[in-house]
Amino acid sequence: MSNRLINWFKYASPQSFYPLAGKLIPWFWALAAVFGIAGLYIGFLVAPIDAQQGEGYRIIFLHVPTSWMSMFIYLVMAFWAGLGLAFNTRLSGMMAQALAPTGALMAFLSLWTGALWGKPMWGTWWVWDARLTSELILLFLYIGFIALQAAIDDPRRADKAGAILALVGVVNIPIIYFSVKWWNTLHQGASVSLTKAPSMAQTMLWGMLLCALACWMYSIAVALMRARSIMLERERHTEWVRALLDPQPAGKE
Amino acid sequence: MYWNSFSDFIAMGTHGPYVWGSFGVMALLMILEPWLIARGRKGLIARLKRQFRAERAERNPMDSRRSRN
Amino acid sequence: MLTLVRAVIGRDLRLAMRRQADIVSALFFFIIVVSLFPLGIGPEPDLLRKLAPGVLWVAALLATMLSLPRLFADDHRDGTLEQLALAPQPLGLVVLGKVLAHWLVSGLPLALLAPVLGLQFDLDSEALWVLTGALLIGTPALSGIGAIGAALTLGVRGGGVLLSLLVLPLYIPVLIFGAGAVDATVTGMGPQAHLSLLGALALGGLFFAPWATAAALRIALE
Amino acid sequence: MLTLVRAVIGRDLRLAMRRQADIVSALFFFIIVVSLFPLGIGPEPDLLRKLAPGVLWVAALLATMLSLPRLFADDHRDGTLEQLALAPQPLGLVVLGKVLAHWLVSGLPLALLAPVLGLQFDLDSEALWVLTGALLIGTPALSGIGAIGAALTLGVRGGGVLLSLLVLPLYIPVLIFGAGAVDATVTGMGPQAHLSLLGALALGGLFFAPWATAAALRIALE
Amino acid sequence: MLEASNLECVRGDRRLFAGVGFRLDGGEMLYLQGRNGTGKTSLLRMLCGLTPPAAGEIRWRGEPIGRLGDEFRAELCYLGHLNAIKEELTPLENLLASARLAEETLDEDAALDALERVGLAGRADLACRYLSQGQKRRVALARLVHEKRALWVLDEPYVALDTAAVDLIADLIGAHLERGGLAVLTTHQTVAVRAGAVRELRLG
Amino acid sequence: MLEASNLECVRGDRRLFAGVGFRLDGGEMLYLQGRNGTGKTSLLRMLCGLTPPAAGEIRWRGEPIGRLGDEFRAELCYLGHLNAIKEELTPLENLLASARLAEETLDEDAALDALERVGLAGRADLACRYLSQGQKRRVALARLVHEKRALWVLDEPYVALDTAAVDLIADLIGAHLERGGLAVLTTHQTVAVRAGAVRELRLG
Ligand code: HEM
Ligand SMILES: Nc1ncnc2c1ncn2[C@@H]1O[C@H](COP(=O)(O)OP(=O)(O)OP(=O)(O)O)[C@@H](O)[C@H]1O
Ligand SMILES: Nc1ncnc2c1ncn2[C@@H]1O[C@H](COP(=O)(O)OP(=O)(O)OP(=O)(O)O)[C@@H](O)[C@H]1O
Ligand SMILES: [Mg+2]
Ligand SMILES: [Mg+2]
Repeated sequence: MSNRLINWFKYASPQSFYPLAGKLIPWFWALAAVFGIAGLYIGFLVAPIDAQQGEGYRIIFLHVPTSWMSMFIYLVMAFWAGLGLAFNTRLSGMMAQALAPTGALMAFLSLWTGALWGKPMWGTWWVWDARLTSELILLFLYIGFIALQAAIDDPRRADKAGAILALVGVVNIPIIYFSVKWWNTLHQGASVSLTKAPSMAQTMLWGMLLCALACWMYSIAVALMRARSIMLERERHTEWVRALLDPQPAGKE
Repeated sequence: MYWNSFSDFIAMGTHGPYVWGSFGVMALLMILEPWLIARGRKGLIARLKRQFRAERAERNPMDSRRSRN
Repeated sequence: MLTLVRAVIGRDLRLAMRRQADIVSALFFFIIVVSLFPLGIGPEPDLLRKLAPGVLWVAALLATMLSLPRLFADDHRDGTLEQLALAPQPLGLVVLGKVLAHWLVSGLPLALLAPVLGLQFDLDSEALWVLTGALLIGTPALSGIGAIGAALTLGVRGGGVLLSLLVLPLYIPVLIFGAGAVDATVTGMGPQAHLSLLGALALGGLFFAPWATAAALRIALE
Repeated sequence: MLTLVRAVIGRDLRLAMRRQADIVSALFFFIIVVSLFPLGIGPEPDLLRKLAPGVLWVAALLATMLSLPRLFADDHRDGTLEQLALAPQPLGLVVLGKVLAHWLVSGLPLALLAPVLGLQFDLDSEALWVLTGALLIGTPALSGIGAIGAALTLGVRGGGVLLSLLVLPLYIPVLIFGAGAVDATVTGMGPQAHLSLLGALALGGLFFAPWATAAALRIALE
Repeated sequence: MLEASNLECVRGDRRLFAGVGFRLDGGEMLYLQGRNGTGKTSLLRMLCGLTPPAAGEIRWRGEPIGRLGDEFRAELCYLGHLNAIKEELTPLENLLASARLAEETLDEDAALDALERVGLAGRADLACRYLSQGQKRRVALARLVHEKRALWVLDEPYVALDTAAVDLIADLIGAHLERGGLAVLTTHQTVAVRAGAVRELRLG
Repeated sequence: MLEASNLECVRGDRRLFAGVGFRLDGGEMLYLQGRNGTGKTSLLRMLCGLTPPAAGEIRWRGEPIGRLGDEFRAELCYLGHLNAIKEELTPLENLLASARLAEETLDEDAALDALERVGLAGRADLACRYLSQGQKRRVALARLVHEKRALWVLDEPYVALDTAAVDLIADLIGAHLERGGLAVLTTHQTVAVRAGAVRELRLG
């Protein structure tokens, strides 16, 4: 057990995490591409038309994964932030900072695809129902987090302040998720369209799951890329960054 | 394969603009984001290398003279 | 411990009295925002009655929020905050005192003024009671949540507007339940459910917010 | 003379860029306030469409107003204002520069963002155009009038809220004509009359406000 | 009593100082010197526990101050660049309020007496906003008159004071040291303090 | 050149001084002394035309300054208690911005040179918020390096500066006086300025 702990702490230092992340990124890209292509193939080319919603329903393959990711990334971000606050590890702040823009992107895409779906389905781009609204709030929370971190120049202070905000904002996630249950709203609850036409459910489900996996892999890859940049920037005074970028004539890479 | 023709596929019933609007924007942003990060990273590395080189040049000719403000 | 909280409240109230303009102005801001709407929207009474709970609550939110930036900024600028952080008592209690004082000079007067403004929108007496009650229960939560935002943006340039960005999303549940309570009364359903949710928010806010705020303040002073 | 105005604008824009958070946050404040109303009022699209012009204009007013206290306060606190008042150029021109810079970072982005928010309220495209136009014409007046208020409340404790008290009543004509222009479009009458009144207000504001403001600043420095 | 070892301070990209250490006992004063920007203020804030040091440790009566927490703060009196007075309140109210927030007992007579000592007798009831720069500083320093806590940390206390007031403050510090207190002080003015032992530490 | 006669200053209920007068010519310095709160700052602000005197008159080259207005201000350089620098901008930007606002020509090289003179060479690109108290004051004083206006009014310029910086500023003032300029100065520190004639005026 102590062995595992040591390993964990080893990779919790930016110095060893940096090359590890570098090695992992291409794999995640590859997985994202594979899942994405498979999911889109099923979703756009194989799955038949939905009897009620027409072809427009194909947006589901984009909308649902981004919606899920936007909530999930927030949880992960808050987790890292809390870890940083509790144990003062350098890596956690960087990870939280790296995740936020991707989360904001996902929240934005969820809103965008949702709006483009809503126009043909409900006849309007936007309604003020609980789920849509709470997703909007989620976007605001992301942006608030990013703005707060950007406004504080000392990275350590920025990390801690951001962490407090992220933890306070976590209460919003259950609200989004359960909003459909708690309030009777226009937005459909889980599985409504799935039970309507069970024959089709299998292909649809598969397409959606694959797309969700693709989004997941994409998010990890992008977050790792961003984290690597942040690491270099923040650790630019340490020896390992210097050795990496400015190898001494005598030594090797 | 579900579709009869390519133009059917593009038209998506009557919902083409909506489907392709969301797909396009999503694809665009998902390409833009890593591209921006990669570009920023390149700039950062170049800047740091320049800085390190400058510091080394400043330090090497007379190592003992190095001082800090 | 209680004496400390009382000392903080006492000092803040005295400062507020010394610049009464503040309290009065927050109230007038409330009044003006509420009165702007009929001007922007037009005078149909039916429409206005529907709007009333929403407009009053939004105005209360904004009025509370406007007074937030100064919750800690003055103490920060003149060095008092350092002294408080160096005092041997837990900073959370000091914050609790400041939050309560803030509520006394912002939330409480708003709640007491609201029924008068509600009359302008033609609300009936039951709705007015519920409105006042909801404001009385909900505004402490606003002060508590606001304190976290104020502490996080302390010393950050452009803090005032950043603050509203951070705090308003967190205020939304209060707004929904608060306006919902009045709405439920108007439409004949009871307001109990909404009011008790509001109460839970307020209690949670008053218990947890001071500690989060204290942590944020220590970070700001580093 | 023009070089002075340009120098002031340049400096203020540079400061604004240095704290970009400010610009972005003012915009988000605008967005959030606009989004709060439907939350408080409920989601009926018909009702919302009627509210849209009023809500958008009130939100624009409030967003502009929030950024006003800092128009001169920073310069005052760190002594720059004394230096400007002692400069050999007319203070009115300096103020004009600051007002224009303020408009560039607050009014202009608001006007450009408004159509997007209008979409959420289901406005049609003509109404959206008029809304944008009205905001473009009206917001300079808001900056000009606001500058007078900011100067009058400078150094006065509790200035922030007092400021809104002074300024909001003066903003009401702008609000009425601005929201009226959009309303007139929605109901089929042309917006021209409203827009030209709005233009007159803006021109008046930009010509006279700087001098009133300069006088108020000199008093504040005494 | 107060011991610092191997302190390091990093600000942004700059390492201000490293390997700074000292030891201070009852009745002794540490006189911190150094050019502008060498990190005196930063060091003082570390000693108070406001900023964590990048490396090194600070101990009070043998215990790290981080662990002591409130116990340490109960013995500490810090006076920074900023005066920590409210411009709306009068000097009297300021003194009383700051005592009450520190949960000390200070009655009105004692407060008035302190104000008289620092030469503000006629100004006790005038809002601090109207005071001159030096008078504001005097209000802040009036806290020291009845201050009994063991460790005083003073950041440029003499700034903006006239010579009479400077002597007065030096006297107050001297008396504090004679009672067995400790003081850490920075200043760019050379002022003689009647003290047992003055240790000097020069940064930069 | 600068003449004041019979000046009176009233603040609230208090008459700070009355019947104050002096005359200052090119190359001369007025050294304003007095205890805290005797009205030195108030007098300086009167001389700049920021506060009108309760009685008496101030003349510049024979004309009342109120009538001269902008003409007088074009020859005046005032430096108050407050530094008049923006915390977000760097020292370099601060210097350039303040020159541009005064419609003076100051190119970047001259500004960098001025900053180097006041010992901020390594800090030209660091936002002023991070500077130490003394460094902020130095940024404010860097304006004086290339300042050619005739009348300098300086309110406690030496506050927060270390001794090296104090000497530097004294040198700058000396050079200004040798060029035939005028200076009015308050300070509680005794600093020797290399000047032709130093007139002293004691308030209170
Ligand atoms: C801007 C508008 C919209 C937003 C912000 C939004 C938000 C969300 C969120 C957050 C989820 C994930 C939560 C969950 O899985 O339970 C979700 C799922 C979903 N949304 Fe939307 N949505 C929007 C518009 C729409 C529209 C117009 C439709 C269809 C008419 C739609 C249909 C769905 C469906 C079918 C799911 C999957 C539910 C499930 O099976 O779990 N959404 N949406
Ligand atoms: N982010 C940063 N990057 C680089 N340098 C910084 C940063 N923040 C602060 N500094 C430097 O740290 C130092 C802080 O010094 P401090 O205020 O402790 O000085 P001091 O010794 O009290 O000076 P003074 O005598 O002027 O009061 C300054 O030199 C400042 O330039
Ligand atoms: N409203 C008022 N009522 C009574 N006295 C006042 C009022 N306003 C200001 N004063 C007094 O006027 C004086 C202002 O002094 P000023 O700032 O000019 O002093 P100074 O000589 O510059 O002092 P320092 O050396 O401390 O800077 C103070 O003594 C202050 O107490
Ligand atoms: Mg210092
Ligand atoms: Mg003075």
